[in-house]
Parts: sequence; structure tokens; C-alpha cells
Amino acid sequence: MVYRQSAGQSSFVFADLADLMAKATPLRSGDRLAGIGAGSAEERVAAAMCLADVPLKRFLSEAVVPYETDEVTRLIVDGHDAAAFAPVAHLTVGGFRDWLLSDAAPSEALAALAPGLMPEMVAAVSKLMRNQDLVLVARKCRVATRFRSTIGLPGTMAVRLQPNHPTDDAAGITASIVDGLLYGCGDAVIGINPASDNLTALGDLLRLLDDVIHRFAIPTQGCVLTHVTSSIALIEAGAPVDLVFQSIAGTQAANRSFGIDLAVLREGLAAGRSLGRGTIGDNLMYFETGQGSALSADAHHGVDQQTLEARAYGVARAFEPLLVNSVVGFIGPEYLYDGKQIIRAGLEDHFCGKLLGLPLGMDICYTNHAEADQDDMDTLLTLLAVAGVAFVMGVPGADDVMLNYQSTSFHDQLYVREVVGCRRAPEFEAWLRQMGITGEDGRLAGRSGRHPLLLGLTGEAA
Amino acid sequence: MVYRQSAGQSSFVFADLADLMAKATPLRSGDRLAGIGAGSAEERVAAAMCLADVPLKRFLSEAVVPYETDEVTRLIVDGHDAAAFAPVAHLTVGGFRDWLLSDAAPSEALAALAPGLMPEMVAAVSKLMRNQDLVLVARKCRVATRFRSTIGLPGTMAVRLQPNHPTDDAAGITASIVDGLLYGCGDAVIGINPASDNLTALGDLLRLLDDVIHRFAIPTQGCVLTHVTSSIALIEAGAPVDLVFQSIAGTQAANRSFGIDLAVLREGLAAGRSLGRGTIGDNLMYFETGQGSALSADAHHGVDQQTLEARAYGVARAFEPLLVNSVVGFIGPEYLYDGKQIIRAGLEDHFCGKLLGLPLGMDICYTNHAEADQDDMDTLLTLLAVAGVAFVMGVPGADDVMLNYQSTSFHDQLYVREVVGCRRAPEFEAWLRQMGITGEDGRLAGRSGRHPLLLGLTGEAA
Amino acid sequence: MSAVVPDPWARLAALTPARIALGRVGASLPTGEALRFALAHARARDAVHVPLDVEQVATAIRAEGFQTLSVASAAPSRPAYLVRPDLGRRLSDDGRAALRAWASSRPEPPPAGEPRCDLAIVVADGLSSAATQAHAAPLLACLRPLIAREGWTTAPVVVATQARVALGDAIGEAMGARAVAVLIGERPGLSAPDSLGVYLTFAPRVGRSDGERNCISNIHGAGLPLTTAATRLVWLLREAFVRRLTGVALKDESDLALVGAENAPTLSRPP
Amino acid sequence: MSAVVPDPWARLAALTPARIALGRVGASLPTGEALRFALAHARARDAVHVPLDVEQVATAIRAEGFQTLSVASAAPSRPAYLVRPDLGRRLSDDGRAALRAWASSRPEPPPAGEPRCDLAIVVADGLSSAATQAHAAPLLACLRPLIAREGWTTAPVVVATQARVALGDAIGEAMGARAVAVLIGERPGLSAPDSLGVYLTFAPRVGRSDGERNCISNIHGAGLPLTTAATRLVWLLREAFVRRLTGVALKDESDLALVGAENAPTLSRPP
Ligand code: B12
Ligand code: B12
Repeated sequence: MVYRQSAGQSSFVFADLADLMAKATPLRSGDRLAGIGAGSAEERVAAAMCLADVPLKRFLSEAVVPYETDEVTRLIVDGHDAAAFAPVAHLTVGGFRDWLLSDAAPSEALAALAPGLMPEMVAAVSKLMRNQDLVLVARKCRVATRFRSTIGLPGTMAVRLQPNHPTDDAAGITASIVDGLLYGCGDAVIGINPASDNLTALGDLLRLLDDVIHRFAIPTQGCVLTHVTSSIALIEAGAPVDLVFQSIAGTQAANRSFGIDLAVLREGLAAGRSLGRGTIGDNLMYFETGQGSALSADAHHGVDQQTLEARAYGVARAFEPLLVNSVVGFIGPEYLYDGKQIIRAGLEDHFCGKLLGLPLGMDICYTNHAEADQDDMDTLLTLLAVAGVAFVMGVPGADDVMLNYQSTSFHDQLYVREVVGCRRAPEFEAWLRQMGITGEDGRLAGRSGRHPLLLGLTGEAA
Repeated sequence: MVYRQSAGQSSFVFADLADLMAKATPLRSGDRLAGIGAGSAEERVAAAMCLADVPLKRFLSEAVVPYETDEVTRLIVDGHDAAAFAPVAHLTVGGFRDWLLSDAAPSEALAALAPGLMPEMVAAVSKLMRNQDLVLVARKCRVATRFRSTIGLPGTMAVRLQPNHPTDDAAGITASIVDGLLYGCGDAVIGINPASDNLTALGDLLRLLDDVIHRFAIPTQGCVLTHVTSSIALIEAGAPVDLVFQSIAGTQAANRSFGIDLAVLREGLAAGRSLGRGTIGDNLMYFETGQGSALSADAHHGVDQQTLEARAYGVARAFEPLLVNSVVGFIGPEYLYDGKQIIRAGLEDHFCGKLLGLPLGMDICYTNHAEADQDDMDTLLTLLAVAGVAFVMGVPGADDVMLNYQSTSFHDQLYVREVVGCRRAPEFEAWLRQMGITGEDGRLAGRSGRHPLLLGLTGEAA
Repeated sequence: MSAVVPDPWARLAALTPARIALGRVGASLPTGEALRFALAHARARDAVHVPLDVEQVATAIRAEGFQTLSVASAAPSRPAYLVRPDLGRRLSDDGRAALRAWASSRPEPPPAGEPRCDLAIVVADGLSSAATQAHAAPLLACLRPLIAREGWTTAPVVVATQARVALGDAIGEAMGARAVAVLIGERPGLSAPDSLGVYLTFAPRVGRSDGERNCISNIHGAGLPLTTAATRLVWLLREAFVRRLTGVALKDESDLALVGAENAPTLSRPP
Repeated sequence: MSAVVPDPWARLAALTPARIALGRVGASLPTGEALRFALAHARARDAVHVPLDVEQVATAIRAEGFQTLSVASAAPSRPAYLVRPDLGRRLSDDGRAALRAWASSRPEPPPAGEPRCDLAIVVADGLSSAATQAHAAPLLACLRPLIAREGWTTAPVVVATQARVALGDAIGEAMGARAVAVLIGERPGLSAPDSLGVYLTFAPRVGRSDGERNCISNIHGAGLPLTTAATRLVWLLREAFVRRLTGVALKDESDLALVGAENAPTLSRPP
């Protein structure tokens, strides 16, 4: 369907819903790279005005990626819950924004609504929202998930401890894990990106994690962030897999470029569940996403990268994940050019994921080829903590020495707990206290060179 | 004194303290305009490293603007409180940053330290701080001031109600005041920027404010933001002046270009105090500042704009002001180019002012010739609320129809109270409840078209 | 059934161009308002970049019986103008030559230091060419009879592009004027993209500070009427010539009314 | 007496290049660390922009007994390269012509569809020319005897600038290679500005997806040793030729060890 909007003297035409949504998106380099962004600031606003008048129901009939050829579209459309959708079924996108911000939409109403929302609706409304709107509404969304710790409770923010090493060296990784635990990190997951793709090496890493977690009865889970097919192979070979990881994207073709489809994700979930390793819940998928991945794989169908990102969340929620995070500034400046675009995208991704009912965390990060720096990360971290982000990354000194980018550090999480007051996952909070790592107030306690973690894991006393 | 720093293979020389500080400043257009910023990112870091090693004591002996020819320098140097300085007298700038962030520096210690700090020391340490550091330390600083309401109590954020009108029309201004009060704004001050410089018109505006405030017994103060010499003339002519306003800058020459000097500020303070209009305190000066004003007046002495801004706070604190705010993005892109620079400068200004013991608020704003938008303002507002900003502006719909720029709106303050939880000045909070404008929880109550403010001030019922 | 909580004082909005009585959704701005604001912002940003149509404005000024001259500042482009105010305060080489040519063409050169004329008038684009385009010539039309009545001599009106306020100092000095009035486009706002300001400086010369000028601001359709602006300017100019200064020491009392007079404004209007 | 609270496990820092045991001031990073980080960031940003010294690297590769050819991608400049990965995946016109010239110069052209050689090798700047400059030729030196042992034929090594991984598809296809190995500079990190990655693609042709490649990453001084990288690459290549594919279906089991074996890593090291 063609959409038209006049704004003052000028008038604008948009070829279809995908075009309209792309033009309504705040400026970013990826949409420009794809040649689908608005040509001027005025066109962008006109598109937003036009989009504001589109009924939410329209999204049920006009798919941005064809139903026939895309299994992600089929997953979204076939899984739509019309009853849950009912409370907002009469609204336009603009009216939906008003409703979300209003007192008519408390936490419970938003939770009940989630299954009734399509990712495209959520993406559309986010395009009409200012940063403050994205914070305010996301903050109202509550999504809790469980494996051995509880992620996403109100007032909490968990941390993924990310102890990567350029050669996957066991001692080096263990050193980072100890450092992170003693800084109070790791309640979301202890998650290693393996440098190598070698199955033996991956199995070794899994056993390392399993040993640490069980030796100290840490209420958390481990993950080796390898390809889902490798995790399946490892499970079959008897390796101790807690979480099954996979990068996912918002179209079938982009997922194919990642070497996956929905069937293999289902297989991964089933394989993970077969081990029954969760203690307080069985949410065990861990997904990463990020604006630009579909375009990078030449699989974007002329749809803007933020809408496709929301569709990736549409994929994620079918698998009841424990953790989902966007790697917002990770992919590069060709998709998000600078700090401003990264901050905006981070808030959008968090909002969209939460509204769709996911335990959304964020890899608040940038690369050295982007126009961004630590100040931008401080800004986004603070905003997301206010917005109630489920978890963030904890990378030693913010410098990932294997993936070669900068994320948030063990210190950063201390900062944000200090100024925003967010607490850790309750099980982990208790464990830290019990281990004498934190005091009653949740702050780090005095440190001893003879802490059991130091002695037990590294055999080193200071 | 010449400063040297090597960083790896490269080595750098800095002509003097002013040069060193300019080179250590995060990139901004004003310092580039002045031709004093670092030439490369590496030089900037080298300067920061060198500055980190400068003893704080050095600032007592090396003035960035000559003592002999600049009364601001004399005010700062002569007013330095060596006893208050003692706890940090042994530190370098880098060590001072560590100290500020540490547990050794709680709120009370920072308050006691303020008179011992020179603006240049504070500017220097801010250059070594990331955005998160600026938030964390500012949050610990508590500065409360009083006239008819209390500004700056922990956990509160006040709002200046800014009801400007292009022709200073009484009915138009009153309409904006009513709108603002019914949105719960005005505890910092009801402050009009007059379009005109006409003394009669200014007197009329003062009487308008006086009438509103007294008729409804609003625990707040009024201000017409005209030149201090005009306020003095008006006081002499018997006009009801609560606060005496003036724009100030960080050098004698820049102040002269504003048509002021310290003597006339003293005269203004004395004139204001002579009226004895405060009920709970006699802080009555209101100052505005902003990075770039000295350079704009060609009165910067080769000193970077952020250091000069801190010196303006050095001027302000000599007059025990009720309110001080930077107009951070107001002056234009030649000084702060885009949202990123505005956000950084806003956090710096707030930090420096607070550390120097001032009740620092912020005009979180931008102009239409800068590369910034509402998203950047949402970001800065949220950050500053977390950092404990004393007050922000409340401009109807964020659009100042006389000054022609965008600031924060009545809605924006509602947003930030919602997500950060900051409350209003206690006296004003009580008044709002009593007037039925807010409920017990501080949120806006249901509105009636027959509210006494509407009937009494505008004679209009809906 | 919308989620918008309206403000039951919508009628007050007629009293001011300010954005009041917008209503709210929870703590936030309703979608309609948010979008209107965004559109105004997109347009105000564009307005900064629209170049002044020098020919059109010069023709209009000549139609009011003034001579004109055009100069450019030293800022080579609009982007340069925005980040280099120093260049916007300096004359381009061509501009300086044009003013020198005008000065040397004058019949009897006065003794050094003596003013060649009473008033130099600069019509400058500033940050809003729309303001200059719309209001400069009409304001000059209001001024013309008043200037004539005072018997002041004027230099040709200088139409200046990429100009800052202080460019008037260089122009006034080059023209040997007793005072200079700069009519300049103020930064465009969301609601007033065409607001004109007038800055008056006695004895203009390069290096004058803003403390030595007077300002009349917000001249536009919804702002200060042209006639009032013209009256104020002439009042200030008359005082400036008498007291031999402009700036903070010169207060606008053009209405001659006394401060503290009994006629306090009525705050309530009959319903 | 410093405000820094040290972490009493400083000795662990020797086990990893990761920034651990940094100590803290309150909740924050001590000044010294914060500045070291900032310096590393300034340098890593510069590293992205250092151009590859093509002559130097080509000479070094020839010294290892390979022929070389140089091509550029369609990205005209470094800034363009950064925001236009599509251009970095396409050959420039000159590059395409150079490869065509090489192909047509080959003695007996094979029947259409038949590979001209077993392996095409691309040495690409990617995001870190420093990585390529430092490690490409030495890695080729390790590979040479292994390739010879396998009896694989190779095309001249193509040195490619402003190149993305997928440029290898175009090159491998133009050269008619059974597989292509792209040695490419990975994004520079704060601690590893010179990390090399190798991407292997069976039956390269324009349009291959990343799911159809294998990757060996983090080859640098503190990372994967060159010899291990070379062994893995040859193992993968051998398997690829046997199974006629690369990508997710081909798992690296180059060490031939069994998953789930008894030798779990020892977590504690003797003090
Ligand atoms: C950027 C990046 C990504 C981005 C790529 C998108 C983009 N447009 O850049 C995203 C986030 C999408 C991504 C996804 C994945 N990645 Co990746 N990625 C990287 C990273 C950080 C940098 C790569 C780089 O600098 N390339 C050089 C530039 C110049 O080339 P380019 O043409 O711009 O980049 C292309 C390749 O990097 C390729 N690519 C990216 N990752 C992978 C992974 C594999 C196995 C392959 C074959 C290709 C590939 O995608 C880019 C676009 O075509 C490296 C780590 C590192 N230090 O190098 C890991 C890395 C290459 N990725 C890795 C993995 C495992 C994955 C995933 C398989 C994870 C998962 N379980 O799904 C997925 C899927 C990859 C796929 N098959 O498409 C591993 C590979 C391990 C190995 N030895 O095989 C690495 C080494 C990191 C790690 N250890 O976890 N990745
Ligand atoms: C920007 C601005 C400032 C900036 C100027 C710095 C800068 N580099 O731009 C700052 C914040 C420093 C400032 C300060 C003041 N300003 Co002012 N400012 C403005 C504003 C918003 C825009 C001006 C503009 O667009 N100029 C056009 C551009 C193209 O010219 P420019 O060469 O770049 O700008 C120069 C002039 O604007 C000049 N300037 C700025 N303000 C004033 C005020 C006076 C009285 C004079 C003579 C000159 C002057 O400074 C600039 C640099 O030289 C106007 C409001 C408006 N809507 O116009 C008020 C306005 C002009 N300022 C006003 C006032 C009162 C002041 C102060 C006197 C307040 C005080 N009590 O201290 C001070 C001191 C000014 C001085 N004597 O130097 C009033 C003037 C009222 C009147 N009719 O006289 C106005 C109309 C706003 C208001 N109503 O409050 N101001």
C-alpha cells in the first residue's frame, strides 16, 4: 500500500509500510548505506506523522518481509495472540505511543500485552518516541527469567562476566573470572567467547566453567558462545552445557548467513533442556542480536535495520531465553556511526525487546573504527540503568582482548549501582555476601589476598 | 612554566599551565576556534597524563590569567582558604581525582573542601574525568540555598518557570505562568527574560510576578533577568525585586563586555538585600554562565573555555547566590558543536559548580544552528538528574518563543521525576499539594478548569 | 478514547505563542504535539541555511529611498560562518575595498576623526535571512521620516552577508559614522523563524564590546511592531548623540514613563 | 597515601593480557589506569587509518617464494571503506582487469567450471594494516612447506587493499580457485592492534555467505601462534576438499582429540 503525507507546503509519498518505516527512522549510517533512509529531516518527520496515523491492525495484513518466503515472518504472524492484542487493537501507532506512556499502561498491562504485539508494531512506535519515552516505557516493563539465578526483577541489573582470552587459555580465563567475581560480577552468566572453533577446546572451556560454578556453588550459569550447532555437538558428546548461545537476526536469509534456521534453534533448545541443569528455571537460550546484521548479510529486504532488529526479538521470544542482548555498537560504524547513533539504538533495542516480553540486556559497546568513546558508554549505561536494563557486560577494564572492542567493565557496574541503586540478582547477591565479597550494603568489602576464590581457583596467594 | 610529557615514542611540550589545560580538554569547537585545543587525540591524552602529575599546589603559584590585570584572578587567589585546602594540599591533579571518587570523600568532606578549591583546580581535575566520574562526584556534593524556598536538598530538583513572551505581554506571560504552576513548576524561581530593555516595562513585569507570588502565597521567588544595573535602578525606583540577575564570565575583560565588574555585582547584592524580601534565607543573586562567552568577547587570554567557565563560578560564589546555571547549549555551535559536546560540557559545568560549593542548575538546551536535538536533551536531563542537579528550566513545550532556542519543558521535569524520583523543593511541594495541583505522591492530580489559579490569574474558566 | 489528558485551559493558548495547554499522556507530551515540534525543528534548522537574497532586499531598500551597498564578511561559507564568528565580524577584502571606494568618493572629506555622517545602517543576514528579508526594508520605511525629522545624515545602507553584529563596527568605522545600527536576523526559533534584532553602537570602531551597544530585539509579526521598534531606535539614537555613548549606561526610557508609577498592570482580564 | 584500593591478586595479571587487578577508587577506575586506557584508545583509532605498505608486504611474500599481484577494492578511500562495506567487498575496475589478465595469461585454460588451481590466497588490509604487515608473510612462510607437502597448486598471492572478507569470493572466483583463504587484519583492539584473521571459503563465488566459511582468528604475538594457525588452516582445507564444503557444517577437529575426553583442564596451578 502507498502512504502519503503532506506537511505544510511539501507532500511526501511512501511506497509501502517498509518504506514508510525506514523513512521515519532517526538518522543512522546503516539505513543510509542501504539507501532507504529519509532524504531530509522534513521527510523524516513527515514519515513519522504518516506512520503515527497507521492503525496497528495494518501490521497484521501488510508484512514488511514476505510471509511466503521468510520463516521469521511466518513465526511472527502465526504466533500472534489476538486476544492479548485486543486492548490496543483499535489504536493507531501514534495512539499506541500515547497509551504506552499513559497511566492506563502499568507494568501488568504491558506484560499481558506482549504476546499480542508484533515486532514491527513495536519498532514502528519506537520511531515516534524520544529517548525519554524509550526510557520511561521500558522502565515499566518487567520480564523475569530463571536458570540458576533470577534475571530481570524490578530494581535489579545483572552482569555477564566476559573473561575472554585470545588463545582461550584456561589459566588466563580463570584469572579474569576470579577478578570479575571479586568485583561482584557474573550473576547473568559467566560467558566466554571462544577464540577458537575447535570442539576439543570448546569442551575444555565448558568443563572449566562447570568446575568453577560447582566448586563454589555460585548461583549462576556458564556459557561458551559458540555456534548452536557446535553446542549441540558438544551436548551430544556429554559436555556440561548450561546455556545454548546463538547470534540471531531478523530475516530467514540473514539467519541462513549465520548458518542457522528456526529448526536448528529448536534443536538447540531441546538439547539444552535434555540436560536439566537449571535449578530454579529452565530458560536456557542466550541470544545476541544487533542492528545491521541483516544488511551486512545482504538480507534486509529494504527494511530498516531497527525494524529487523525487533524481528530478531520476535525470533528470540519463541525460545523462552534466559538472556537476550543487542551488541549495539559492536558491528561497526557502517551501521551506527557515532556515539549518538549508538545511544539511540541502544535505547530503542532495549525498549523493543522489553515490550516484546524479553529479558533484554545490552552490550554497551563500540569499536575503534567508530566515532565513540567511553563518555558515550557512560551515558548509555546510565540511561539504560534508569530504564531498567536486565543485564550488561562485565569485561575486565572494558577492553575485550579477544573480540577487540570496548564494552562495560567491572568498575562500570559498580558505578551505576552506586548512582542508580540497582541491585544484583537476589541469589547471587546473597552468595556474594556469604563469600564476604560484598558487605550488607552490597558494596565491595575489604579484599584479602587469601580469599577462597583466589586460593581455590588460582592457587595463588598474594 | 613549561610542561613536558612523553607517551610511548612521541613526546610533547606544553608552554604553560593554560596551554596544558587547553590541550587536555575533551574536543570542542570553541577551543578549536580559539586555536588552543590539542592537535591530535594522542596529544590530548599526553596533556591529560602530564596534567595528572601537576601538584594542586602549583595552581596557587601559576595563574592562568594574570593577577595584576584581572580582578577575577585576584578574587580567586585572595579568597583562597588554605585551611580548607589542607586535606588535599599534598595531592596531584590525578591523585585529587582518585581522592574525589574514593570513600574518603563523602558529602561532608566535599562541602568542607569547597572554599579551599580554586576554579582552575576543579577545571583541571574535571578534564581527567569521564562522564561517569562527573556524575558520581557531583552526586555527592550537597549545596542548599534559601530565599523563600530551599534549593539543592538531597533528592530534590527544582524548576525555574520561564514564561517568556516576545513582547513581554502581561496576559501572555501570565498564561505561561499558570500553565507552568499547574504542571508543578516554579520552585526555583519564576524568571522572565524580558524582550525589552525598557525600564517601565521591566517594572511592570516585576509587579506582575510579585502579585502572582503574593496573591497565592507561593513559596518561591520572582526574577526579571535584566542587566544588574537595570535591577539596581529598579530597586532604587521602588520596584519589588526578589532576585538580582546577571550573566557573568570568567575574566575581567569578558565581564566588562557584559557591562559589569565585581563592584557593580556587589552593588546589586547590597541593593537586593536592602529590600529584605527573603523569608527563609537571603541568597538572592541569580547568575547565568556558559562556556564560550569569554572567547566570544575576545577576552579569553588563551585559556580554554571550560576553565574560564569554572572561573565564572569563582565569581559567583563570592555573592552567595540562590541560583547559578550554565546555559550550556545556548550560545551556539561555535563553542559546543553538537549533542555530544553539549552533554559533556553540561556534566563538566555541573560538576565544577557543585564542587566549588554552588547550587548549580542547568539550562539543558540547544539552538537550531547546532547539531543537536531533543534526544540529546533527554539524555543530558536524565544524566544530570542522576547527578543531582539543583534545578533545570521549565519552558512551555521546550520552545522559548522569545529567546529562540529549545530548553527543557514542564513535561520533561515530570518525566525525570518519574524515572529518577527526584522531588520538588519541600516548601513548594507542600504548596502544590495544598493547592490540589499534585496528589500525595507528588504526581499531578486531576485537573479542573475552575482551579483558583485559573480563575484568579486569568479570569478564565474553561 | 484517547490516552491524552487534556489541560482545561486551552483558551489561554490564544494569549501567547508559547506552547501551553498541550495536555499530557502520563508524564509525557502527546504524540501530536511531539510531532509538530519535530517538524518545527526540522524547518528551523533549514531556515539557518537559507541564503539572503541580496538583490531582492537591496531593491526593496532602494525603493524606500535609500542608497545601498553590499558587502560580505570574511566567512567564506555558511558552515564556516556557523563555527567561525570571528570571520563573521571581519569584512572580506572585497567588502573593505567597496567601503573604501565609497568613502573616497565622498565630495569633501572631513578632517581626520570627524564623522562623515550621523548614521550608518547595516542590514545583515545574521542567523535568519528570513527575518532580514521580511522586516528590514519595512523597518527602514518606518525609520525614514523619523530620521528626516531629526535631520540626521545617513550613509548608504550596507547589505551584509554572513554577518555578525560586530561587523557593524568595521562598517561604521570605515564609513566614518557617528553611530551604526545593525539590523540582523536573530537565531531562528521554532515559533519565530524570522525575528529581527537591532543593535546600536555609538562611535563604532573595531574592538567595541557588547556592553557598549544597545539592543532592540524580537521584531517580527508576533513580536515587537515595526513602528515601536523605530520609535525606540530613534529615542536611543537621540540620547546616544547627547550623552555620547551607548551600552549599559544608556537605559531605554523611550516611553518617558516613570518607574514605580501607579499604573500596575492588571493581571486578570474580564472573562 | 593514595586513595587507590589495590586488588591483592596482581600476580594473576601475568596470566592474561586482559586488564585485571586494576584496583579501584571507590567504585571507579584509578586515574593511572583511566589514562592508560585513553592512550590505548587514541592509538587504536589511529591504527585503523594507517595504510598498508603494499610494496613492503608484497616483497616479503615474494621472498617466501610466492608470486604476488595487487588489487584494490571498489572503496575509494579509508573513510569510504569504513562506511561502505559493500564497496570493500567488490573489486575495483583495475583490480578486476588485473585478475582477468592473469587468468588469460595461464598456459592451458581448463574447461569451463573446472578450477584453475587448488588455492587462492588473499592478503588483505581489513581494519588493521599493522596485522597484515606483521603477520601475513610469516604465516605464508609457515604454510608454504605444508602446501607443498599436500601438493596443492596455488595462484599468485593477491595483496588487496580496502578489502573486506568477502572480497576473497570475487578474487577466488576470478582466479578459478577450488578454495580461497583470506588473511585479513581484524579490527584493532586496545591491547591487540595487530590481530590477523584467516577466513576460508570452499568454491568461492560472489554471493557466498559467512555461514559458508570457516574462520581462524586472533593470530598475533599474544594470540594464536603462526604454526598452529597454519596447521589448522591446512587441516580445514584438507577436510574442505574431501567434503566439498566449508562453513558451519565443517567443525574444526584439527587436533583429532575427542570431545568429552578425560583430560579436563586443571584449574589450579601450583603456587
Ligand atoms: C564483527 C564480528 C561479527 C559480526 C559480523 C557482522 C559484520 N558486519 O561485521 C557479527 C556480530 C554479526 C558476528 C557474528 C558471528 N560471529 Co563474529 N566476529 C566479529 C569480529 C569481532 C570481528 C571480525 C573482523 O574484524 N573482521 C575483519 C573485517 C575487516 O572483515 P569484514 O569483512 O568486515 O567482516 C566479516 C567477517 O568478520 C564475518 N564474520 C564475522 N564473524 C564471523 C564468524 C565466522 C565463523 C565467519 C566464518 C565469518 C564471520 O562477518 C563480517 C561480514 O561479512 C570477530 C573477532 C575478531 N577479533 O576478529 C568475531 C568472530 C570472527 N566471530 C565469531 C563467531 C563465532 C561468530 C558467530 C558464529 C557467533 C554465533 N554463534 O552465531 C556469528 C555468526 C557469524 C556468521 N557465520 O556470519 C568468532 C569465530 C570463531 C572461529 N574461529 O570460528 C570470532 C573470531 C569471535 C569469537 N571468538 O567469538 N561476528
Ligand atoms: C546569544 C545571546 C546572548 C549570548 C551572547 C554570546 C554569543 N556569542 O552569542 C550571551 C548568553 C552571552 C548573552 C548575554 C547577554 N544578553 Co543576550 N541574547 C542572545 C540571544 C539569544 C541571541 C542573539 C542573536 O541571535 N544575535 C544575532 C547573531 C547573528 O549575532 P551575533 O553577532 O552572533 O550575536 C551577538 C549579539 O547577540 C550580542 N548580544 C547578545 N546579547 C546581547 C545583549 C545586549 C544588550 C547587547 C547589546 C548585545 C548582545 O552578543 C553576540 C556576540 O557579540 C538574544 C535573544 C534573541 N532572540 O535575539 C539575547 C538578547 C539579545 N540578550 C539580552 C540580554 C539582556 C543579555 C544580557 C545583558 C543579560 C544580562 N543581564 O547580563 C547579557 C549580556 C550581553 C552583553 N552585553 O554582552 C537581551 C537584550 C534585551 C534588550 N532589548 O536589550 C536579549 C534580547 C534576550 C533577552 N531578552 O533577555 N546573550
